[in-house]
Amino acid sequence: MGTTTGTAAGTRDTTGSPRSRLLGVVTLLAVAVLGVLAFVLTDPDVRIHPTTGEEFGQFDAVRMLYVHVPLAVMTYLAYGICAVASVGVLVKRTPWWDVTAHAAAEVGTVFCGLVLVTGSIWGRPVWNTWWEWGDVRLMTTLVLFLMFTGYLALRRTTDDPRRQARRAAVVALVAVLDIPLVNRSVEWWENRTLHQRSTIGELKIEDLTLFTLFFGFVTAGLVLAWLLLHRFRVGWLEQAALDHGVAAAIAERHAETDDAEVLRSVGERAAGEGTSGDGEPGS
Amino acid sequence: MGPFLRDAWLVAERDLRIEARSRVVLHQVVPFSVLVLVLFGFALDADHRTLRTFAPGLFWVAVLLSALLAVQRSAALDRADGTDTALRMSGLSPVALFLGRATAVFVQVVALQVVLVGGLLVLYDVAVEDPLLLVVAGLVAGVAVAAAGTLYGALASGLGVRETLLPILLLPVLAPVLIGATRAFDDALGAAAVDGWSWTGLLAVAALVLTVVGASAHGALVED
Amino acid sequence: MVELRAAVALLGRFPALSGVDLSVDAGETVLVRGPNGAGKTTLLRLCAGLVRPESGSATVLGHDLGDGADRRAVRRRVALLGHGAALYDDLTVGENLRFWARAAGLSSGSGPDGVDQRVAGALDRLAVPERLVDQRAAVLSQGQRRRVALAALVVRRPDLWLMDEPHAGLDQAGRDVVDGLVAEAVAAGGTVVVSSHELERVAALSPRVVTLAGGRVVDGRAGGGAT
Amino acid sequence: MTHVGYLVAGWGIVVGVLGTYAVRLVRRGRALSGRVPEVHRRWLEAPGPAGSEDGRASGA
Repeated sequence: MGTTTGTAAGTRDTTGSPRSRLLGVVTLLAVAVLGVLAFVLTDPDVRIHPTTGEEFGQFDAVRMLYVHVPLAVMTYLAYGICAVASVGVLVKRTPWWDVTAHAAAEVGTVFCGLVLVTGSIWGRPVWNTWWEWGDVRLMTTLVLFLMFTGYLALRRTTDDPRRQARRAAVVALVAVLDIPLVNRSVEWWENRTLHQRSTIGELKIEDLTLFTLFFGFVTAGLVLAWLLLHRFRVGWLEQAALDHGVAAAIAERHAETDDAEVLRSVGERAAGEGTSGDGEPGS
Repeated sequence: MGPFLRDAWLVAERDLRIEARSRVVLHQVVPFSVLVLVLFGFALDADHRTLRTFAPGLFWVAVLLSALLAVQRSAALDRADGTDTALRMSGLSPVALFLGRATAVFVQVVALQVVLVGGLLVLYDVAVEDPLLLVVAGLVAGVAVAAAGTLYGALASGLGVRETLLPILLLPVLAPVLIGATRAFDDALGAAAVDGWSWTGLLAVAALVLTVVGASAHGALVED
Repeated sequence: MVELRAAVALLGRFPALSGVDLSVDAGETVLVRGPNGAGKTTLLRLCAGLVRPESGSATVLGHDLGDGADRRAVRRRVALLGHGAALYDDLTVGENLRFWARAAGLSSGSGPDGVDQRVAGALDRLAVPERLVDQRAAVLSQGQRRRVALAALVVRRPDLWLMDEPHAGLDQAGRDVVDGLVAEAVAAGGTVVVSSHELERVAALSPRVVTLAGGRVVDGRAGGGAT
Repeated sequence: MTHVGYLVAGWGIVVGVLGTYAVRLVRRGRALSGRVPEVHRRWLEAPGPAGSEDGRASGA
């Protein structure tokens, strides 16, 4: 993120704009403040058992949640944007929606991968396992991640751009509609295991803890916004570069065919053979 | 609605007739599914008790893997010799086309299940405790698999890498179907004490959602 | 019937048609020729409503091809003989033809306009031997497939015929049948656009030749003073 | 502080991955910008001709 802030308006070959640079600076500041809040100002989660007097809780592992939970929420937001944009692709059929959907899916998948990794790292000390099969959110997020891995794989295939846009939109919509089913099925499934575990709700909530979590949401939101904006612009440029390529290819095709030569090679018939004026080639 | 169902049946009849003649699913996919059951047996190196416990899950994994092949076969029918172009030129509604293809895939998936249940009875020594639940859950899950499979088969067709892309697209979507159908079979085969009928309800919702989405999205895929 | 103005069509990102102007009237036969890769096939697919015009305007049978619903309407009224025969190998010739006839919305009744009558008539018209009707399409020769493919299109009684290399793979008798078919369609007020390399043959039945190269029409410039 | 290793790993991966991804986006954008005429980069002028600059960032 830092790279944009350093770029002055001198070069215009960039996806940055004055406003996006401001956003970048604010985002970096927010990340720094979040770091201070999460590691310096907040206390570890230590609770005293009412009867035995034993210390328990998540201790310092709770600090992982200040990044994990906001990322998870923003993952769902990004995929939500992707779903809305996918509807736009199918209804409006314009590149704008397609580029937006692709950007949201890619950024969302980066976030989703981080959510899974941070969740796993947090789960190891707290749940005493890297992976908890019975957890609804964990499993749902994993399936979502796998679905959008497929989505991005589809995006990487060479295909007619318009067809690819629609195929990808269908995949995104099916994924999003399937998610409630995944969620519900894992939830029922989990009831079978009745796994005892810590959740956010059981945290010793202090004002500062809550504020830090809230600030985490803001920060993750800013990061998401910055990444989406720039990913969109990259996609937009890719689209423009390809369109530009098409225009160039048309010109090239016109230049490379010597009409007289072609007519000679195909035979003498044809020229002036009653195309009744409608056959006039365009400029 | 009349001509519409007629068109869907026209396509389903075509696909089933082709399968009846070519027997690709019967001669290649069905043996593959039984092979999967056998391989699970080898891999688990298990006695009947273990196999009975895991039978429902292994059954549905075998169904999904075999269904992938059946779906690929179904999608391949309309790629050869310009048939895809001819279908677009025919004016056949994409919804009817989807329902027809899905019906044919459904029949094949159910046939697979029948063979695989036989495999469970013989190879894994399971006992059917609730035949009605087994049949209903199998049929409902079959609808979900056929609907999602047909949609993604059409989606992945025409891509250079379709064979490798289909599983990664299709299998995550079928995750809830796998979970639900396995739980329902747990109950039906007495492998675990769960309420198979409520799981079948979940399967029904999945089947409905996937069929409706598949039918309405199919047009966006086959149109240019 | 067909009215293209600076029509551009893309295959992926490649401008297979780079600005085609072409006008074909009802009852006219047009031969499209040109070197390989000139865009002949894409031109026919554009006219068939299979490919969306990227820019320029394209009207076929009064429908604007820029519009999705119009393209669908065009497809139902046009017969496109492509490179493939569109036959399912495991169905018989009769089953294939009946499938395509019913897919085109023809009623399965046995009256004079029913599928069976029309199929029989089409097979007769293309001189497909009776004994082949109950054979699987897989056993047909290349030329026989071509004839059956044409029969499937005859069944639909299209307003516009688009034939991509219709003579390819056919014997002399088959070529005569195709020529007869074209003449018949034109006589009935239909329009035929044929892409072919075989100039001598088509020249006999086509009063008009259009040359395509580099994705556009390169002849017909007599009035433009290019030559 | 407990669980230092876990925390360093978790936060490190998040910052590292997001930072790398952001840098790659910027680099890709710069490489592409050179190949595309400026008219396509409407974000260079504050008020875009279609006023879609803000809408384009709708994800934000």
